[in-house]
Amino acid sequence: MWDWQNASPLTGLNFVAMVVGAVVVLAIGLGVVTYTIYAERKVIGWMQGRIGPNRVGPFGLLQSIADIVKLLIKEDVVPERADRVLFLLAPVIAFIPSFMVLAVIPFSARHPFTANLAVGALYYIALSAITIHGVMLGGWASNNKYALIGGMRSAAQMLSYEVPLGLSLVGVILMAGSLNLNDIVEAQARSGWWYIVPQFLGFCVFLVAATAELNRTPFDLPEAESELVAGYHVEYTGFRFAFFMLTEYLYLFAMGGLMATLFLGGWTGPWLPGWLWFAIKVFAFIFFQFWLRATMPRIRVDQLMSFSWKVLLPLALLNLVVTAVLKAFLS
Amino acid sequence: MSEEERKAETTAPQAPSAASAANRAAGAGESGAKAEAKPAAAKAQAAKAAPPDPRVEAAKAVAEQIKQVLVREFGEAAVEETGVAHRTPMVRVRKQDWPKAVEFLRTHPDWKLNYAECMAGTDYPDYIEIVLYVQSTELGHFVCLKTRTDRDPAEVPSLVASHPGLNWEEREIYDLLGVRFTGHPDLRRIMMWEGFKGHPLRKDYREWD
Amino acid sequence: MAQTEETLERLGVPADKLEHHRLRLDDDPDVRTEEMLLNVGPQHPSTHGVFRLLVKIRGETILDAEPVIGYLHRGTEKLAEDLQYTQIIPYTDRLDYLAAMLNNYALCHTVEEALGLEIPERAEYLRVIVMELQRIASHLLFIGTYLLDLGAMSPFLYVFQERERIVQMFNKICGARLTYNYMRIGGVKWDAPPGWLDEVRAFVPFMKERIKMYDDLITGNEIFLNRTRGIGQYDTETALKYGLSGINLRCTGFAWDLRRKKPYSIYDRFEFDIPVGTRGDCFDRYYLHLLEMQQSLRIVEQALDQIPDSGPVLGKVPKLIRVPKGEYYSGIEGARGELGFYIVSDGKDKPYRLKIRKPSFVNLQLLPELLRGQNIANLIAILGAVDIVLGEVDA
Amino acid sequence: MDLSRARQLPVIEYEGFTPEENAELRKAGLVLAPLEELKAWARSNSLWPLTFGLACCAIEMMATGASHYDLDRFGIIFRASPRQADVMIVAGTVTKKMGPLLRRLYEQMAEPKWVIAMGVCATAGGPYVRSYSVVKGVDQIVPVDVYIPGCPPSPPALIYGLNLLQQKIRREARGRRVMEA
Repeated sequence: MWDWQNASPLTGLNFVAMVVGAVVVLAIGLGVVTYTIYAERKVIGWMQGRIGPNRVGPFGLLQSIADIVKLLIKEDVVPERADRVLFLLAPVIAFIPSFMVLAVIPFSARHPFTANLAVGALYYIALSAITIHGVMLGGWASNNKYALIGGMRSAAQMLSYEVPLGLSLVGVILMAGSLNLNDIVEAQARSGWWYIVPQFLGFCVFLVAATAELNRTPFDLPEAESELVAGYHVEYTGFRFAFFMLTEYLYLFAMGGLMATLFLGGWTGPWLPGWLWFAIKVFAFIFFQFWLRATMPRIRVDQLMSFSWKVLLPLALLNLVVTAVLKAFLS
Repeated sequence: MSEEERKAETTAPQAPSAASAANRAAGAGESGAKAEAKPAAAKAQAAKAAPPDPRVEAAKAVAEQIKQVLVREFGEAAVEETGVAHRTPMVRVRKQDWPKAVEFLRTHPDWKLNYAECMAGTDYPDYIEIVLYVQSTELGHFVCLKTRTDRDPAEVPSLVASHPGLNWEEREIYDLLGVRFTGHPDLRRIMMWEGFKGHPLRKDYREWD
Repeated sequence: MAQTEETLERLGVPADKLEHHRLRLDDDPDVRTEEMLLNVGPQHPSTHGVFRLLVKIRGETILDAEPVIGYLHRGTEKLAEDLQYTQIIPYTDRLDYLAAMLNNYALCHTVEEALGLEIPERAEYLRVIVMELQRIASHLLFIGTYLLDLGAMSPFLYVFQERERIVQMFNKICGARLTYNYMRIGGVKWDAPPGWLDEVRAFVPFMKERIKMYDDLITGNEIFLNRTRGIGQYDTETALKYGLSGINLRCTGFAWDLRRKKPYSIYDRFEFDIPVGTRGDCFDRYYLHLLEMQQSLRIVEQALDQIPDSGPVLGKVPKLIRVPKGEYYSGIEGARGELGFYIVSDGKDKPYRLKIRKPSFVNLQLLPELLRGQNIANLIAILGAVDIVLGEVDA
Repeated sequence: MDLSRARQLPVIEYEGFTPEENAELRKAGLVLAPLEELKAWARSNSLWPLTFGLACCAIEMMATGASHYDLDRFGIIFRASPRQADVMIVAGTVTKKMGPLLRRLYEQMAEPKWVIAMGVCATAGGPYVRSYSVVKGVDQIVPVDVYIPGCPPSPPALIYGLNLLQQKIRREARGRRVMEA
């Protein structure tokens, strides 16, 4: 691991390297999002006996690009009675943290772009919580009842699933003895097994909570089309709407990365290069989300809350206690 | 919910054999209706043979019976006319007794006309007629009840108290024919907007004037 | 906006008069409580058309609900007064546009009853086959849209595959995909083209398999059960009081099917069951749709076996149909309940008055009762299960 | 390049500029014309219709979007919110009661926006033209780009109509006024 972050003093060259690193990660993020959307349409189309985009570019590969360009040049409408400042600010608040969390995801064993943060897992959880504010403010500032309900639902849902999500990470952190995501990967490599095996319960809790956290089916209540028209972003047009979509799909990628790092051994794996292993694991997660979307109906809002507090939270706590006890006795 | 329990529940209404469906029907208090249905079918076959339609004759007889019942309850003037509407017994009730008569027939143990199937209003040159087809789900009677009102002002007492399902039908008749149903809980236009001029289903309605 | 008002004035619609509804917030305007009016529709993905539902909610509980309809009121009944009987048939297509064949039949049946016409055997069988196929197509769409309302995307897309097959078959027999105008007074317009009946025969086992697939995919889903079990429950007495019919009545356990109770056409020649529900909740209503499709397939199978190989398909009907003076009502079991036509004739070739007994219109009235006191999360589940078609509600 | 050929080239109007600015811009057309075409390419390939079913035609619209015909092939996905929609497919009879709401929905959509009148009811009132409650053609309320005849139009007809709209967007970007297909 090339810990250029700790290089001191901060030289001009180092700074340029940092900026380049950030831009590269940004570009990767954008590229992944673009083709995740394309893949979603193709994969779900395939599951539903359709074809999916195939006219724009070869195999429809340029479809998402056309969508993005169109959204960028679309009129930017701010509703008359909306809270103008917050309305304009909300997508930004939602969107910035989604890129910032990518900073700690270790994409491969040797690449210079990961902040080797000692509190990586905590950083991820803390930053992703900021997005909720953007979503909620957007819903509120729109001055639209559907958006408001969507925003409130989103806040309630994300807050209640943040708790089991955070607790499910603690088991892994206990086992690895570090909050640093790089260290967690290396601890898995050393111990000889991926933490999905000893932490299976934690993994299940994580998977469910992550799905809810991402507002994906069956937990896609904040943007439930059949109930709330489009949810918290019902009043957003053009590129502001695009920002919300971007946020959503970036988190999908980031959450996949987090899952791969914590439970599936990150970049480690035989034969193939590390970045490919990482990509495979991330896309397995993303594919799983597509699959869920094509299969599941939507859960009801009160059932959603009780599921989090009555089922997931006790399970996460149980997992935590068992891990702690085993760790104490075995070591 | 356990797996077996759920399976048991989901397969319960499947009713694989005709027998079980029949049992279910019988369970819902349907035996009376069945007994009625058989002679009706027999009558239908007989109808094809004889020119003076016995079905019409039978319907006339039923209408007379209803008249007897109503006259006993509400007096001679309550029933204005009896006859047949195609093959359905028809009884025309005086406007004032309209809701009482419908409610009476709904609860009367011999008739139990509890299921309002169709309500319609028709604009005739000098009166408006309200028609109600009622069915007895238990006894199998099917009767056409009528009442008449002047065209202007058109006013009929409402039936919503005994048949809540006629709420919208009455609103529709009010909207399109301009019959005011007194005692209706929520008499507003239903198809057109408030402030729409005229009642389209009246024969003298002209869109452009 | 000025342009809008101008346009509307020309159309005779005053913009301010359109907001007519009964529900008001009865709060003190100075004291802000949590009461809120939520306007669902007329343009909303789950209202299945231009249906508007106004809900008053306090927190998450629905205090009151008011359906506002008439956004698709096209004045069919008035138009029919100026049309010959045969000319009305296309308008019936557009009432319940998901079950156009059944509407066609309901009108033809009423007129035929009035005239006392004999229908050729082959025509009767063809009618039954297309009607039952139509019922399947309509129920399929219910299942798709209901699941879409509940958030599952795929069933909606799956059902269109089978529906497409049915629609293609209808296209072959009458040349239209949605509005068929296939039936005529006294029979049907076209005989089945060669090979058509075999196509239907091949469709039956395919459809059976697909019904099983839907059963596997949807019925056991825990989330689906949680959202529909015990939701929107009512009993037989309420249902009868409100005049409900079709699946909305049968889900309460009351076996009321006009195909059995007042046999019309040749339904007395077929063996089929009337599936009934046990609890009268949304799940029963959903499940009865699946079961009825099975029964419809049974009828189609039997009809295919019994249908005469040849023969006329249109009976002896006068060129100009004049219905004798009098009034006529007859109802059939439509896809959504009792679909009836009430005709007043003054002996001319046009009806003096034509009234349609619209099952969706009647079934919809119970909705406010069902919603009152419910959690707002159940709104869509209850609304979807009523199974309305706005073309029919508004007529 | 010879001058007569240059005269045959279309005159390009750029969005949101005065005629004088347009004349200036046309001189720099070498740069901007491809940009216009790029915009048109993006817009035409990402037409998101509003989920706006009015009557019978809505069923055929749904059928077009569903598995057998699959509008997603063309990048067309239905959006429920008018703010995020580009094209409004008026599928069905517009009644006078619905007219103002339709207009409001149209006004809620963000520019650039298009309208397709699907079926004869939306085009001119169709079979209900003599009814007291029906608007005789949606073009009385909103400007219409493509009319699709049929009652209801079959899914291939709708796809054809959408393709025509795509062509129209692209041609207009090249500075041609499109009046007919």
